[in-house]
Amino acid sequence: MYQDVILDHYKHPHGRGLRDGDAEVHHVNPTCGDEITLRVRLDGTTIEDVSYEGQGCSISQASASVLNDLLVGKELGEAQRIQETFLALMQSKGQVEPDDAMEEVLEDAVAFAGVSKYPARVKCALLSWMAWKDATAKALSQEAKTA
Amino acid sequence: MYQDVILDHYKHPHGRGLRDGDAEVHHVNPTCGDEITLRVRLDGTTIEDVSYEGQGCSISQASASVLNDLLVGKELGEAQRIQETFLALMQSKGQVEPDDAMEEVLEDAVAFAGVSKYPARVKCALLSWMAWKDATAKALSQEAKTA
Amino acid sequence: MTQLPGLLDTEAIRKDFPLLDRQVHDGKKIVYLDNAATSQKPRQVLDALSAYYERHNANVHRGVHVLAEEATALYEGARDKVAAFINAPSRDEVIFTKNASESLNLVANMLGWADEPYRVDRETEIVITEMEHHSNIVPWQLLSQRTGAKLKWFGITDDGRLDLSNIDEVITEQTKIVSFTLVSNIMGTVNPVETIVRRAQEVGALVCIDASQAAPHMVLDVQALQADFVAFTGHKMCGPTGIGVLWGRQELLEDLPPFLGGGEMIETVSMHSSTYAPAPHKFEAGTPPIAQAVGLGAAVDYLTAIGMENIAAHEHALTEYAVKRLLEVPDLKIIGPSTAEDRGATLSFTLGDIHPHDVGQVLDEQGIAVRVGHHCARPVCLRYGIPATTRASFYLYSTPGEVDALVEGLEHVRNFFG
Amino acid sequence: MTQLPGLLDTEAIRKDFPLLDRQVHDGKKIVYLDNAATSQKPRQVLDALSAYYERHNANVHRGVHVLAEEATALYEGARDKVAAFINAPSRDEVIFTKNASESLNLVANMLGWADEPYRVDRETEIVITEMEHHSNIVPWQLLSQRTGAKLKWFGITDDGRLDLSNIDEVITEQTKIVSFTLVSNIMGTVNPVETIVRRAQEVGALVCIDASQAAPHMVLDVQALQADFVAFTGHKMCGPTGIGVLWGRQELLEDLPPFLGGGEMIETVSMHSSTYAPAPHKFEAGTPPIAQAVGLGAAVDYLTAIGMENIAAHEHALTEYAVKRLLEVPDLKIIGPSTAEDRGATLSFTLGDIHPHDVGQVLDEQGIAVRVGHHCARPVCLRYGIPATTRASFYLYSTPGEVDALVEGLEHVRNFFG
Ligand SMILES: Cc1ncc(COP(=O)(O)O)c(C=O)c1O
Ligand SMILES: Cc1ncc(COP(=O)(O)O)c(C=O)c1O
Repeated sequence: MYQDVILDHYKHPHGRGLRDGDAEVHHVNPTCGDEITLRVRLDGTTIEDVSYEGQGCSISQASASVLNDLLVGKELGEAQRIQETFLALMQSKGQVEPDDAMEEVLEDAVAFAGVSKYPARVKCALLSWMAWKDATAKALSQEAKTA
Repeated sequence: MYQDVILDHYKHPHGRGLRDGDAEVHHVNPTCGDEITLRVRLDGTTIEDVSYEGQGCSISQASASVLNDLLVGKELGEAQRIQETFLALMQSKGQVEPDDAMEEVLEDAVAFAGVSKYPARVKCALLSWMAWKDATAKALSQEAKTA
Repeated sequence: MTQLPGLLDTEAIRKDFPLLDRQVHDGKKIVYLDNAATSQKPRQVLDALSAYYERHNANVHRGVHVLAEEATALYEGARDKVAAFINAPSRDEVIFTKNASESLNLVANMLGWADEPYRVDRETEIVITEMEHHSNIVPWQLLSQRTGAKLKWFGITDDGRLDLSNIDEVITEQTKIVSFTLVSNIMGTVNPVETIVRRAQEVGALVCIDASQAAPHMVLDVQALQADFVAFTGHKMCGPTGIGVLWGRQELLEDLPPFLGGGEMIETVSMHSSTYAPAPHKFEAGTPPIAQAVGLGAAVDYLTAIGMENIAAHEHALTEYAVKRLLEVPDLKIIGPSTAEDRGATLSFTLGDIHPHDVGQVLDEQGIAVRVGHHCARPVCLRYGIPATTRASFYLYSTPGEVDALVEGLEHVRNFFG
Repeated sequence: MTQLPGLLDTEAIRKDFPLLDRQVHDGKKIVYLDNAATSQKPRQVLDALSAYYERHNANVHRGVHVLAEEATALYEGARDKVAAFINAPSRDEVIFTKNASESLNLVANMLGWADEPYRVDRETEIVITEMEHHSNIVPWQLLSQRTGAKLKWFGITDDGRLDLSNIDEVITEQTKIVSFTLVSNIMGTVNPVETIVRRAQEVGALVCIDASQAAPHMVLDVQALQADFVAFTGHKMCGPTGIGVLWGRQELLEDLPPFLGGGEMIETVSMHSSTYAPAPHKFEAGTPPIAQAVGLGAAVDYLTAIGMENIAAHEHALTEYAVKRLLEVPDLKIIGPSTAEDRGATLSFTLGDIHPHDVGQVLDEQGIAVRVGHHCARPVCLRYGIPATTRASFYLYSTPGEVDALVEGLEHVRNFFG
């Protein structure tokens, strides 16, 4: 489960810290106390930044770092596809062996395949991704209102 | 459990039917629906009659018949001793083998020794005896009042 | 040996049930006809219990160690099995309780503490029937006493059927909940669910079905029943004691308040307030009956492998035979339907004026286990003016030979007290 | 092998527990340190369960057949054993429930529906503590919400003890009930019962003690405790899942109203009203956890044969050793008392800023089963400003070698995330 890639991200998280954003959310995993505060900044339909701060286990921390790597700079449609692919992988109960096509989409995040075998930890891996989805929706609805 | 003596009393109950009395009680065994209505008539401290009517299993019916045999004509003190001996036998869980002394006191009622092994049936055997105790107490307290 | 069409291969099945080899009263092989009280357990269920305790035992949920993950998978796997067994639209609608009685109390208490539109109070009515088990009477009496709601009920006809002639007066616009048994545990009557559900839906009342005597014996499809809640109990369907089930419609389980509070049923707790986990966990406070759920899962597997239709056919054939044979016994009067139509394999009867206690005791001396008394359905005895009945009830391992033994036993009883 | 004075012969004892031979993660023998969550079960208990189901299984009470008499004798015999184990003045004060959570909810609900002088309402106060298991918090929060009574609690000191400095303000003339844990399930703290009981008696409040973490580990004497109610759970004390106990003082059980309604708990039922059986049956609706009670009886026999004083001494020696060894681990901080005095064999800790989930997972990979999280005592985590702890908890079969394995495992965790 603890792939080197995951440990690397945990020890040296990418893009950690809160920076300016269009929307902010705070998510908690009540069963283990993991928390994340996450902000999204959009430039039209491009994700300009995802910044975050939080506390939690290595899996939740590394997952946020990987998310930052994968989504910053992407178009929203593309980002959503990545998020859905990651979600599917995490819900696969260890049944999915990531192939090249998946690796193309998820890059470092394929390292989380092993986590999907541990039901208690899947929520940790998904925490930042759910927060991102929520924050993005918020940012878009604000934009719609002010537009 | 079904000694011939018990079956005889069941089929040919002694003293059954309601006759004049100084006090009447109605007792029910809620777990099986056995019922008895019982009257006591006293002459001073002598039991002149115990009459009864009821429905129930052979054990409860035979027990009432035996009671009538044993107690009618007795002094109250003597009757109480018989009642206590019978109660002790019924609560003995089959551990007591009636000896001559006990047979002297209980006569036919020693046949109920086997019933004491069956917790579900002990209450049936005791129904009329509890009713008698209750009715006697009632008769005595009425007497005390009118005296 | 009597052979009837539709019977199961009981010779093979009986080998699965260790207790059926039990001898009583100096070597008499037991004839176990007390299945409405509780069923015997197949080896497969006992093995599942042992395997759980010997290899996987741990507390469920929230654990990251192997045993906790395995125990959780087994416990939640049992929920999947039960959900499939009753054709539940979602596994999250299956709540594990300790027995059917807790399941029924759970429904009564959810409603007692609910807000509108579910709230039960002095303006509203609760409907049950006269043939309910005490476990489907007392919770509603308590709810009625504690909320002021009026308790009403359907009576019973002379031949042991629900008297629905006044259904429109019994179930009215004031009715909040109708709770009734699918199969009577004393008379075996199978009740007409559809008629009652249709009227309840007309007035917007919820329907709770006590399926304790149905789940072990027939196909139970909660969607086909169209009820809102269905309760049953593990120990009557080859499962362990200590486990019951309440199935409830998802939106109701979401809306209704919790009952027991404690570990497992919460989302987050502070000293000032708590929020609750989604159903089913919201209704499962504390360490659940883990091994018992696993055992019930194994029971459901066992029953499914044999086939609930086949079990129903077996019991129907046996009941037909038993009704015929019992009616040959002089002075025997069946309490309840006296044909095999729309009835389960539970037969209550009186035998002249021989008290059921005596009938049961003398049968017991012959190794035949039946139940005597009011069978936790005292209003039925009151209805028929009898103190008690003798009840013989059959299951998938029962045989025509056991019916014959019962009939012979009853002849002996008659001679004994004759 | 480390040898400490006071240890039990664990080599012999471990042979009784099949699960302790379990291997995980490619042949690693399990080191089971999750005993505060649930204990493993000795062969003697599993044998009692099998024997019950294979030879004596029947529904209890009211039966006249052999099996029903035997099952009733076994079930009621288990009550005798439990009564003796806790030194109850009367066997009729022992109520079987499904777990400790139900026991605690039972007390809360008895009081919620009680008449004066027991009645809990908006004029009255309920007292608990900040170190309670959720199962001793949520039932009182629900009772408080539903009756308007005020919920108050004792705080915790920095070293994991109850802060009783303000006891006279917390427990007042308005207090109707004080409910607290004898031993904390997260910190191991053993609480000063006498001080609390004395104050409660002064103001005439009832006392309910949650002995879930005490009954498995020390002599439990309900008369010495002077409480009114004592709750505990079977699965933590070598018994099966699906069974709990509530002991209550006889006069209270007589006076207080029933909670769950149904079969077995009644005296007589008509459609219009019912009367209730005397305690304990009044509080045991439906078919009880028969096999589970029998299993708990066997567990109590097993523990008694070893001796509760000896078990307590064993765990005390082990705790002393574990505290010493754990404090050698750099960055490890014990949450709760950091000596072995007045504490049980349950040790919670944090390890630098490595999240407990990661600690638990890496320990698991080495075959070491600990629990991580808030252990159903989230207010304690909030109190110390931590999201969770890692908890190792020992029992009569735990060894110094297992303590060593834990310490080595933690070193590995530190290197892994270092
Ligand atoms: C102190 C304490 N109280 C109550 C409980 C609840 O016990 P159960 O989950 O068996 O209901 C537990 C254990 O989970 C506990 O440790
Ligand atoms: C129809 C019916 N409902 C409810 C129950 C109660 O089940 P349990 O005793 O398992 O709670 C029974 C059996 O006892 C029953 O036959």
